Amino acid sequence: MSTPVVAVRGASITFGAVRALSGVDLDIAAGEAVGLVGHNGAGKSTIVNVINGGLTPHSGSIAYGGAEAGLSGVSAARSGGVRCVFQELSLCPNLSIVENARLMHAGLKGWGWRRKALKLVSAKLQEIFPGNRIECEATVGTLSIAERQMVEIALNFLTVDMPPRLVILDEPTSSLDSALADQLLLHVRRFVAGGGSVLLISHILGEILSTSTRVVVMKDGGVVAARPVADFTPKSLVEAMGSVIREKTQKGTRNGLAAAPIIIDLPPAPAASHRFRARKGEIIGLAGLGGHGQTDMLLSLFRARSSNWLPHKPQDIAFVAGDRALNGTFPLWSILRNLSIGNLGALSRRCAVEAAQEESVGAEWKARTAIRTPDMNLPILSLSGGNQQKVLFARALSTPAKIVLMDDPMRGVDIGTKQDVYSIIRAEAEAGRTFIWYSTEMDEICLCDRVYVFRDGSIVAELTDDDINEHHVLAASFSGDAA
Amino acid sequence: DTSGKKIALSNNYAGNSWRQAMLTSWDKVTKEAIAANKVAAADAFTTAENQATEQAAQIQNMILQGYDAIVVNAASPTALNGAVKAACDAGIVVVSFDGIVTEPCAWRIAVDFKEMGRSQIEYLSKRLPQGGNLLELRGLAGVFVDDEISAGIHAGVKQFPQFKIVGSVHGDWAQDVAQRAVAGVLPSLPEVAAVVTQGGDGYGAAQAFEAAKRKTPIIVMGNREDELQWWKKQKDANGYETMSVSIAPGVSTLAFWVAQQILDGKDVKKDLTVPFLRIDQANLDESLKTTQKGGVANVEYSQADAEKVIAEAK
Amino acid sequence: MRMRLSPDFIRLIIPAASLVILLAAVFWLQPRAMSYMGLNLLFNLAVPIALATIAQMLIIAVNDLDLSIGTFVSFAACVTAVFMPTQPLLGIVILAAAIAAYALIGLVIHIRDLPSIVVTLGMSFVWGGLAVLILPSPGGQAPVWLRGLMTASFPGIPFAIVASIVIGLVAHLLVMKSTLGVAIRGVGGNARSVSRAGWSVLRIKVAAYALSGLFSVLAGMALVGLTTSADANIALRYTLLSIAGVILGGGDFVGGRVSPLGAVVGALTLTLAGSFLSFLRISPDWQIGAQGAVLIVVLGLRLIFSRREA
Amino acid sequence: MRKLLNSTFTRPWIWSWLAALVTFALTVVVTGGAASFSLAQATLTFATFSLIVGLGQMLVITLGPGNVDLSVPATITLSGTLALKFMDADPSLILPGLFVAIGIGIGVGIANYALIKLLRIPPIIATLSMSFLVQSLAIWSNRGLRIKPPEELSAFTTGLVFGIPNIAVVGLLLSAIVWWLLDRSIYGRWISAIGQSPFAARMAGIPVDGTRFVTYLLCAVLAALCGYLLASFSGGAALNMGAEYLLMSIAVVVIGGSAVAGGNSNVPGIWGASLFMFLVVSMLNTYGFGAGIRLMLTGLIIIAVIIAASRRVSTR
Ligand SMILES: Nc1ncnc2c1ncn2[C@@H]1O[C@H](COP(=O)(O)OP(=O)(O)OP(=O)(O)O)[C@@H](O)[C@H]1O
Ligand SMILES: Nc1ncnc2c1ncn2[C@@H]1O[C@H](COP(=O)(O)OP(=O)(O)OP(=O)(O)O)[C@@H](O)[C@H]1O
Ligand SMILES: [Mg+2]
Ligand SMILES: [Mg+2]
Repeated sequence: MSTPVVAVRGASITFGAVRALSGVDLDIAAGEAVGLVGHNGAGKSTIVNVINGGLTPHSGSIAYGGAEAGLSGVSAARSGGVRCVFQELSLCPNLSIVENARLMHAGLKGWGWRRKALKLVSAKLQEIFPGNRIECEATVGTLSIAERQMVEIALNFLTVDMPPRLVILDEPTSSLDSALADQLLLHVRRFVAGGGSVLLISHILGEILSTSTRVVVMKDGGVVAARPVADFTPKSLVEAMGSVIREKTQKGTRNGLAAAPIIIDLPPAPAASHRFRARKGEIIGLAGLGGHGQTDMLLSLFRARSSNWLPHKPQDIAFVAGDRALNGTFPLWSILRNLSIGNLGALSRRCAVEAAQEESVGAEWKARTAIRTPDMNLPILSLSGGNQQKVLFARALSTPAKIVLMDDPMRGVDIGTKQDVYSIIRAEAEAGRTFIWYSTEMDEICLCDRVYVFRDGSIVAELTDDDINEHHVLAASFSGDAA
Repeated sequence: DTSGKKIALSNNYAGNSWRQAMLTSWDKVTKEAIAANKVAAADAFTTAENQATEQAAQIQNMILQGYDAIVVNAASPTALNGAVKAACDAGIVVVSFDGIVTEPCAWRIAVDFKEMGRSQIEYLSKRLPQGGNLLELRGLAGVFVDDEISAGIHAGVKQFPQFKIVGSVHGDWAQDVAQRAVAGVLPSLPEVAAVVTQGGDGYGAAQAFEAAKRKTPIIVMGNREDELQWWKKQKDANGYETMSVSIAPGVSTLAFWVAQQILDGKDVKKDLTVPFLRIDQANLDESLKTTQKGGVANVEYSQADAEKVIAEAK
Repeated sequence: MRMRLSPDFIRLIIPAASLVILLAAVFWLQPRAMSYMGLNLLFNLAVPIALATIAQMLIIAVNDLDLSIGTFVSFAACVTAVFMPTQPLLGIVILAAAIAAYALIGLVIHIRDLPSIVVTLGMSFVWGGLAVLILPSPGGQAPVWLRGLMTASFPGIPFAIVASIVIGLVAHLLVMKSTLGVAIRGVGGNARSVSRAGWSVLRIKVAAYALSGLFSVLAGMALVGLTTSADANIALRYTLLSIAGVILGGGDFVGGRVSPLGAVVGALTLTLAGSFLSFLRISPDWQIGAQGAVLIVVLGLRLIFSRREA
Repeated sequence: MRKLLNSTFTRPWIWSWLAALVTFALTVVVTGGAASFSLAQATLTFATFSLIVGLGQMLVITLGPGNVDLSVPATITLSGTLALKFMDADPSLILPGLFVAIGIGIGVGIANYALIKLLRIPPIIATLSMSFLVQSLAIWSNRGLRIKPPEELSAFTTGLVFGIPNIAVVGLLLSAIVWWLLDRSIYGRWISAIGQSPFAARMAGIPVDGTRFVTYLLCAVLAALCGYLLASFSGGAALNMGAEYLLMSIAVVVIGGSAVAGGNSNVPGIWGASLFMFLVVSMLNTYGFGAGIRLMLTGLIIIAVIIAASRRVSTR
């Protein structure tokens, strides 16, 4: 076998008290698609940062196959042909797609680089995501999250003066709907067949098993298994990750829902035929392709029911953000403060926050959602992406809100935790809370009592009970009528 | 005959009582002049902030507005020269006063600021023949008036070497800034025999001395009513003696009449001087009577005064 | 499908519309302004402001804010007026050193991760002090060539307009078209991704500060060319004017969203607003307030065009 | 012990206090120990005025990038002018006069936020425009005439209790209130959250507009209060009495260690910075430097303090 594209030897990294990586070895050869899985906080993004040159391991070494000698850090990785799509979006929102391409590819220079970049990027976008309607002169900030993710992926697969040798995809599908995700995975397979390598990180095991040639499982900062994909079944993969697979949460028929009082009732949008209704204790799914108005609907529901001027008590509605960095976390604060901000009213007496009460509520939710941290007073940014998401979850559930809006909240949450959260949601719904849940994952849509399918900003179908399945949802999102 | 002529006042600062008095005097005197059909218009303009660049733009606008004469109290003696030159080139008479401009085509009604500084020391030399320590209270750094008065004070100290300046602070011509600056240095100063000022900051200095429980020195005042009041109170209580000197805000009206005379075709020398307004122990009570409460001691000028000043300069 | 105007277009249309409206108002109040000389008198003092606004915009583009531009322009003006006519070489050396100092400030701010507001606030004292040291009382003189340049007359178009267009275009090429410009705005938009792409954010920031220093120096020189001399406080107001110009021109304080053409138009608008008021002949008591009112109205105009955000 | 020391030195406010102490010591070296008491008194007095406006400015700055209130100087002037004009040296009107001042603060705060919210003008420009209007109002209302404060009020503002200036006691009281607001109350959490991400704050259920409105209101009221006290202290209002406090109010906030990017602020730092800003000028005056050198040194010292303060904080 030729020299690996990248070879990590005994890499260790600690952040204060957290040991994020402990002596990890990882080789990636040309023509290999390595699937990397592990629970939230296992160290996946950290190893990505090490390979990408952004983090220098405190001990251990890293070598790139084709890199020029004498370079280090990011430039060594880049000259070795390593490209990386990060877990959190990392384009410059104020620049156009073409300008982002210029920043990412030093080779795009000289007169006419704009035209050259335009041609390259739109070709690549069409290649990976055929049929997309992204304009390459558009400013990135005007794109939806899914579109940004698509652009970032395309930019990383771009060949300017050197083809990429290893493309790292850190949860690339988390904000793509399933159709786009399939297109991406197809491209990954093509790319790998052509001799490139990919490091794919995902919490959706189907993607890992269908796309990778080899699977590496991480747990608590170390590699616990690394075998060809054929050696794994979904069950054994989950077991390797350390989670015990549970019974798939069953919907079960819930009696009496039809009689529960209606608490939201919105007239249909001008072009649509369906009213939006929500009953007490119901779990309502918002489905459809990404970016077709589900998030807008959640935002307007929230805005209509919460005041921007007066503190409202008791709080009636809560929101769980999907786009953490944009509308979720408060980066300067500790985990605890990020959690308690949603429900300060209940934690305080005479407008003053009671520290002891805050602590105890924090501890309770740390346990309930299994937030992996030694100390709730650490900064929120010290948490891995998935664990930050759990904090947002806990923030909403710890309020007495009767309606909880969820904007694709399970993005990047590992399977074990997902199962926990699903059962919490069920229990809370039984107790009378209403959940309105936008999700890009079909499994989650199937957990709902009722589903509205969105297309072009309005509701085009309503599904109930046994009608809720992948087939119907897809049919409605493409053709606009429920089968 | 100037009854059809329009005169504009270009002012760069309205943020203190002196400038307010200046504007009020202008308003009063020019209104009468318009009523008497001496000129057609006499508009006053003030910039939003005390900046030469803004005033230059203001003067350029006046050129466009077709004024026949522009009377300016300039933010800087030199920074307006470009705009003033443009005005002269457009055939406009430019008369500067208080803050004068150096552009040769303009007229200047100057106050001898140097002498204003020097005379303070001269006065002190009579009061304190044996000399003593002085605290100098300056204005805004980098401004022409500040430099001139300070130069005069230093010249005075050279002339009367029994005085020694032991401290010098900038009060930015603002009461509270002066008070703060004096309070800050006072602890480090030896016995101070007198405070020389640039006008209007005396009351602040007096308060700082009082707050620090130091013996009140001879503080040269600047014709503000509150200063004069304080002085009078001290005088009545313990015979406190000092003097007060400043330029009269009404000098704007003199400039107005001079501009009118030039428009009338009179031959006027480019450089005129006005005396500063000085108040002494003897005329304190009288001055207080004529000074508006909270205002500044003032003199307004008539056409005849202007003719006299012009004739004297010949 | 709702209409999608490009954000860059919206950014420019608002200041441009304000400028046109104000200009129409000025012409209506004072038809004499509608002439070659009139336009020159209306706009020539906007030239240094436009340069200072570009300087501020470069700093804002990297998410910083420069509170020292006013004193720095004053300092540059003092150096120009004092040294340029007699010892041009020394003058150039001092100005070059000042630009280097600006670059150094950028360096320190980035390396120590300092808030730019505080550092530049401190620097504003330093520049002010240096200006007072060089020119304790107003004076100095514009070099002949500079005076000649600033009062040059072109056939047909007033100099002030030509200069503004040139400044706008040069800045546009530099900031919107060049690679360095892309990198500078990229740092404002997402510094982390720029550094992940293998760029040195440090170098980009230093370049932005140095360029800003250069434009400020040009502003100081242009100012001296117009006023024929300098004083230590001559341009203090440029700090706020330049910030207002950038915002008026459609820039944002954070996120690297700036528009050089808009900034120049913003500077012209601000200058014109002052003239508009003198033509209105408001009572002196309210002239200051009216400046505020005009600012409010002009900025309020943005609302009409940018209803989409929310 | 070491740990304690370490944790003290990571406090953002420690540096402004250190700087204040060092400048104090350097000044006293020249003046001799005897003067230190009166210097301390003067420092406390004058620092309090910067402190009071600084507290308000800090709340606004905490709201995040771009939030700053430039109308502070004009508000100081207007409230000083109108309150003194209203009282017209009549001691029975001292309290109503205070209410007049506070009322002016409320008015300016409402107007500021109306511009920011209704016309969506960026706060810096909105408050700047407003300051022009307010300043005009001050000029128009009494044309810069100096009216004396009531005797009793003037005596109170210049007086001492147990050797401590009354003004400083008022400042202490106000800073205790602001400290409680920031550190203990829900409101403090809210402004900090808004400062970090207004959108996230909105989605966490915080009444963002209400909170921002109250903050601008508080800032204007504190400025108005400062104007009332300052005018009474210095024997009358002047049209330029607020000018000093534009840069000063921002400087004390940032030197005091509050994050300019918003979201993080602290009260002790403002005290340290206010003391320091007064002492620096006194020190340089005491050493007898010329204006140019003095300005330069002031700037360099500010930068030095900031650099020193930055060393430890950024280890996260
Ligand atoms: N900057 C940081 N400071 C402190 N701790 C950190 C930092 N970055 C990561 N960590 C910690 O390192 C561990 C590994 O984090 P990492 O982001 O690699 O997890 P991950 O496997 O990518 O998880 P996820 O699936 O949730 O994205 C976590 O415990 C996290 O809390
Ligand atoms: N800030 C300033 N900028 C420029 N010139 C000023 C300023 N303040 C005062 N002057 C000018 O300085 C000279 C002396 O003014 P003076 O000091 O007597 O006014 P003032 O003391 O500031 O008034 P007040 O005591 O009411 O505040 C006058 O020519 C005045 O116009
Ligand atoms: Mg991760
Ligand atoms: Mg004064």
